[in-house]
Amino acid sequence: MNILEEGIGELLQPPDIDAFREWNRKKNKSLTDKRMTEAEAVRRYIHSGDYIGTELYGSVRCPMSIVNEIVRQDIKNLRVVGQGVYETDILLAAGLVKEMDFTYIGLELYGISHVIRREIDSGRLGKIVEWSNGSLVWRFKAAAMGVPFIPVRSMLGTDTFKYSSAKLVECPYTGVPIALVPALILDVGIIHVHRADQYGNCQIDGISGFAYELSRASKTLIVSAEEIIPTAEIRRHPDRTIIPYYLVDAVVHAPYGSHPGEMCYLYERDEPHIQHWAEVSKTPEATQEYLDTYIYDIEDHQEYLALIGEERLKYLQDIVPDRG
Amino acid sequence: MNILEEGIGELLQPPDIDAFREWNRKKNKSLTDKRMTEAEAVRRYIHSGDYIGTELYGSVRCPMSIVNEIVRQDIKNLRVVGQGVYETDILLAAGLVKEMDFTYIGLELYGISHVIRREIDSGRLGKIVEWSNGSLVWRFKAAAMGVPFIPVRSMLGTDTFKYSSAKLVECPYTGVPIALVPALILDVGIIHVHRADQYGNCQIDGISGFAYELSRASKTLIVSAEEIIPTAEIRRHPDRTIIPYYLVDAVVHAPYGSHPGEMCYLYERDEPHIQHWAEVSKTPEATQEYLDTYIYDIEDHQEYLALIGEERLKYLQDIVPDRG
Amino acid sequence: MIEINYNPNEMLICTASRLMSDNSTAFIGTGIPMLAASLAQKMHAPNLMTIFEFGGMGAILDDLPVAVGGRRSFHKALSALGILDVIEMAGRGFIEYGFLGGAQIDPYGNLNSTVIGDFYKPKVRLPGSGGGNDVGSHCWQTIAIMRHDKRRFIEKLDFMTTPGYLSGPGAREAAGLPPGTGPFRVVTNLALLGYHPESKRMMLLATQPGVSVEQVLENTGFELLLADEIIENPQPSAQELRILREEVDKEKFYI
Amino acid sequence: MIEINYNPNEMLICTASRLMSDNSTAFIGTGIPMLAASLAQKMHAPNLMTIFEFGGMGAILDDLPVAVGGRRSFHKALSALGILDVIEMAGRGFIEYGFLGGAQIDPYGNLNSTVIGDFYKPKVRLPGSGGGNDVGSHCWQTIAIMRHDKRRFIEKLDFMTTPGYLSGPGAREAAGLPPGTGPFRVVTNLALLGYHPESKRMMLLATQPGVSVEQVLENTGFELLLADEIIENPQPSAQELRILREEVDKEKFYI
Repeated sequence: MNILEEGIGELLQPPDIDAFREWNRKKNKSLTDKRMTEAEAVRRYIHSGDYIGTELYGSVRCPMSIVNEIVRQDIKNLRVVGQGVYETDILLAAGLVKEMDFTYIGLELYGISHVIRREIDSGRLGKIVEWSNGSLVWRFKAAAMGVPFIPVRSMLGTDTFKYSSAKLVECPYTGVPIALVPALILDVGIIHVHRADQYGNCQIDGISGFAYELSRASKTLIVSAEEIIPTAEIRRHPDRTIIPYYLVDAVVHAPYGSHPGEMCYLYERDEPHIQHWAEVSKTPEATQEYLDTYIYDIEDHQEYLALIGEERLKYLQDIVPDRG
Repeated sequence: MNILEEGIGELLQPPDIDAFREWNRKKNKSLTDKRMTEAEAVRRYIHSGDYIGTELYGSVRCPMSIVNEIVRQDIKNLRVVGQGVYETDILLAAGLVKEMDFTYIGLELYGISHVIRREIDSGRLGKIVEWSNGSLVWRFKAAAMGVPFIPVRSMLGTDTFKYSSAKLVECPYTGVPIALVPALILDVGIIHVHRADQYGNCQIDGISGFAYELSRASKTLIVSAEEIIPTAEIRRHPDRTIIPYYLVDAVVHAPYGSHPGEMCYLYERDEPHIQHWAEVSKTPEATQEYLDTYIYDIEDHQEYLALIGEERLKYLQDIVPDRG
Repeated sequence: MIEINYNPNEMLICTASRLMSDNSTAFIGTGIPMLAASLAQKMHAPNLMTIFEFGGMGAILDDLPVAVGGRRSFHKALSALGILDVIEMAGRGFIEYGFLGGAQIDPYGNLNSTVIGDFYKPKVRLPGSGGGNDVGSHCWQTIAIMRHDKRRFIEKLDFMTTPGYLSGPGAREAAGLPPGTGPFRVVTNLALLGYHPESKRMMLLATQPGVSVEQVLENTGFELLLADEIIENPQPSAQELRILREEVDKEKFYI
Repeated sequence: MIEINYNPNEMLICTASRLMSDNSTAFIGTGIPMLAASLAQKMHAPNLMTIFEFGGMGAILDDLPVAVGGRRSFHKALSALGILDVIEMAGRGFIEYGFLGGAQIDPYGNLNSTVIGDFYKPKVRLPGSGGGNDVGSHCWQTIAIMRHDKRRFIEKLDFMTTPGYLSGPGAREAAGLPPGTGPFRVVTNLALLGYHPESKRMMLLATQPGVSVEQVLENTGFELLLADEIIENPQPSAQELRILREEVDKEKFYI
C-alpha cells in the first residue's frame, strides 16, 4: 500500500489481530459465575504496564469503583486510552499513567485538567499520541471487526494527524487521499453498566457511548454493574444484551458505581462533588488530601458509599426526572 | 495504494461518498408526517433501473407488502443487492431484476431458487457479481461510515473474490494481504419493522440483521411497520430507535407485512405458504398463476390479507410461544 | 445386541452432533447443523453456544430452527443483535466451529455452493456463499456436512466459494486468511473424514456403520488418504434416536 | 428605547442561538452551544435537531445539558445510540452545523484545543480534540464560539487540532476532506465573523452592540477582512434574556 504520509506518533499498542484472535480463542466460553469484588477483579486482571481503557462519556456511566480500586492497589506504569474526564484525572493524579493515546482529558464545563500538566512536567506521563474521538472509536471498531486498520476521513490535514500514528493513502476506488488508523486492542477494558447477570451478559439504558466497540476491542473485560439480574431475565430480552458474557472476565456488583458521575434513569451527577474535585485538583496538596479521603483511607466501595452518605445518594436518585 | 490483485466483477454501484453526502445534505430533516400507502411509496420512490435492497434475514421481517407492490407496478430493470429468500425470488419471478450483487438466493430448507436459473437463461438477469454476507454488510457499513471502502478478511483466496469487485492490498501496518471492499450505496432500501412513528423513527424487536447498516447505506428508505406508534412513545425509549426519522422517506402501515415470513414475537412463518411457493416456482406456468393470485389480481395489501384470511393470520399469531 | 433401525440421514446428524462439544462456540448453518446442534444440547452439550448468522447467540433450541434468522434461532438466547456482531465475533477469533454445507468439495476441503458448470452459463445456479465464505475464512475449525458421492467429492471445483486449505499447506496464510484456521472434519452419510496434518489433504478417519472403506473410496472423486487406523463410527444410540425423532424434529421438517 | 442590561456572555449566547435554524441538524459541544441550542428551541427553532456526541439525537432540552453524554443530552430524544452512530451520521453528510470551541483560531478558521507552546513541553496542556476534529472534518458548516482577544485570534496556531480551511482555498479538498465543508461563522463577545468566499480568510460581518470595528481589529492578532457592509447585531431581546435566565440556565451553571 502506497503511503503518502505518516503520523510521527508512536504506535503504543500494535494492531496484532492474529495474536488477539489466539487470545480470544483461549477465553472461557462456558457459563461461569464471574462475580467478584473490585479488589479481586483488579488484582487478578490489571497489572503494571497494562494498556487500559475506561468506557464512559463525560462524567456518565464511569466505572469509578474500579478506577478507585486501581488507585488503591497502586498499579503503576499504566498505558491509557484517553477519552476521559474525572476518572482519568484520578488515575493521573495518583501518578499511575505512563503513556496515553489521547483525545480529550478535561473536566467538561469546569475546563482543563490541572493534574495532567503536573504529570507531564514531572516526566511520569512520558508519551502522548494524538487522536480524535471518532478516530478512537473507529480504532476500537477495527479491532472489533478483526482487521488491522480502518479508513477514516478525520484528522486529515491537521497536526492531530501529524502527532498520531495514522497513515495517509490514496483510496484505490476514488483516488482521494484518506487516513488509515490502526486497530486498537486493549489489554483491559473497564465498563460500568446498568445490569449484568453473573456470567457477564450486560444491559445498558440510554446512550451507549463507546460500550459496544470498546468491549469488543478488549482482551480482558471488567464489568461493574448497578444491579445483578438473573440470566432468565437476560434470555427474555436478548436484544438488550449489548455486551455478551463471552467478552467478560469479571462482574463486580457496584451500586452507585459511577458516583460522582451520573447513571441515566437511576441517579444524577453529584455536581458539588465534581466541582470540589475541579477545585482541589489545582494543587498537589489538596489533590493528595482528596485521594486520601476518598480512596487511600477507604477499604472498598461500600465504605466509599458510606462516606458519601445515604442521604446524599438518596437525593441523587430522587432528582431523576421522569422519562417523559 | 498498491493493488496486488483485483476481482473481475463489475462495480454495479460506485462508492461515490461525496455524492452520497450531497444527497443526504438535501434530505428533509424536519419532523414531517411520512405515512403513505404502499402504492404511493413505490410510485414516488422506486423507478426503473434503481439499485435497491430489501432488508431481511431468511423469511423473517421481509418487507413483503412493498415487494408485492413493486411487482404490481411492474418496475423493471432493477438492480438488486441479493441476500434474499422468498422476496427476491418474487422479484426475479416477475422478471424485474437486471443485475445483482449476489451473496445468497435460495429457499432455505427448501433448497435452491428455481426462478433464478430461468432468469439467467432468459438473459434478463444479465450481470451477477459475487460477495459473501459478511462482505455485503461491511460494504453497507463503509457507506454508513461515509468512507469509500473497508478492509475485510473474507473472500481471500477464493473465486468469490475473483468474481467480486474487491481489491487485494498489503496491510500497511502488518504487511499481510487483506481485501478491500467498496462502500455500497443503495438508491432505495426497504425495511419492515415492528413499530414506527409517523416521522419514521423505528423500533425492531429481536435480532436486527442488516437493519442498522442497510438503513444508513440507503439514499432513499421505505419503511413498513406492523404498528404506528405515537412519537411520545419513541421519546420515552430513544435507545430502541435503531432507525431514526431522518433516514426515512416513507412510512407504510403494514400489519402482517412480512407474511408469509415471520415477525418475531408477533406471528410465525406460514410454512405451507412458503412450501407452496417452493413447489409452484418450479414451472413458469404455476409461477405465473401464483403471481396472478397473490399479487397482480389483488388491489393492495389489505386485499392480500383478506385473501390469506383472518383465521389463518390469527393462527399464525396464536402459535407464537412465550418469551421464556 | 439389539438391532436399531435408522436412516443414513439420522446417522449423519448423530455424527455431526457428537462433534459439538459442550461450552464451545459453534456457527450453525441451515439444515443438518441445526438438527445436530439441537441434539447435542439435549444429549451431551447443554451449554453448546450456538451462533446463528443474523444475530442469535446462545439460544436454547427448544424448537428446531428452520431459518438462520427465525425466532427459534434466538429463543431464550443470551444475545440477539445483528449480522455484523456475528461476523465480527468470528473475525476476532471467538467462534471455534463452523458448520457448513456445499454442493462440491475438493481434497483440500474447499467448497462450492455457487454454480455447477460455467459461471456465466451455469448448468445449475446454486444459492451462493451467503455466510459460507465468512465462516470458512474466520472460524477456527470448519466442519463440512455433505452427501457422499463422486459428483460432490471432486478433484477440481467448478467454483471455489468457500476457502478450505486452498491449494495446500501454507496457502491460507499466504492468501491473508487468519493463521491456524481451516477445515477440520467432513461428515457424510458414508464416513467421517479429516485432513492430513502436513499435506492438508482429505483423509478417511472412520466409516459409518456398515459402510466399507472401499465404498467410501468408490464414492470419492479424488485420491483419499487413509488414517493409520480407520474405525467404524458407533451406531446412533436408542437415546439419540428417540431425542432426535421425538424432541428435536418433532414437527418432521427434516426426518 | 428601553435600556436592557445584559452581559457579554449573554450577548454571545444570543448571537450563537440566532444562527441555529429550525429543522436543521446541529452538533452541540459542551458549554455555550448547549445554552444557545436550548434558547433556540425555546425561541425560534422548536425542531432544532440537536446532536450530542455520545449518541443523543433530537432531545428536548427541558433541562440544560451540562455534559455531552449526560441524560439531559438525550432527554425525550428521538434516538440514543452510541458515539459511532453520531460520528457516522456526520460522515455521511447529515449534520449541517457543528458548533465548536477552541483556545486559538487562525485566519482560515483552523482551531487549536491541544497545547499552548511546544507539543512536548507545553505551557498549557489543553483538553485535546475530543470530537472537535471529527466535527470540523465532517459537518457541512462549522461555527466557532470564542472569546475575542489577540492571544486567541492569531496568525499561526501552536497546534492545529481541528481543520478550518487549512492553508486556504482548495486545501481541504486536497487533504481529502469532504468537498463543500468548512468554517462558516465565528461568534465572539465582540463580533460575528465569516469567511471570504474566494480567499477563505476570516472576515468581519457584524459587531456586537456597542463594539466598534476598531475594537474588533485591535483584539485580532491577524489581518481581518471587512465585509462591504458591517452591521451591528441587535441586542438581546427582553424575551431572549428572560428565557435564557429563567428557563435555559435556571440552575445558573453558566450565567
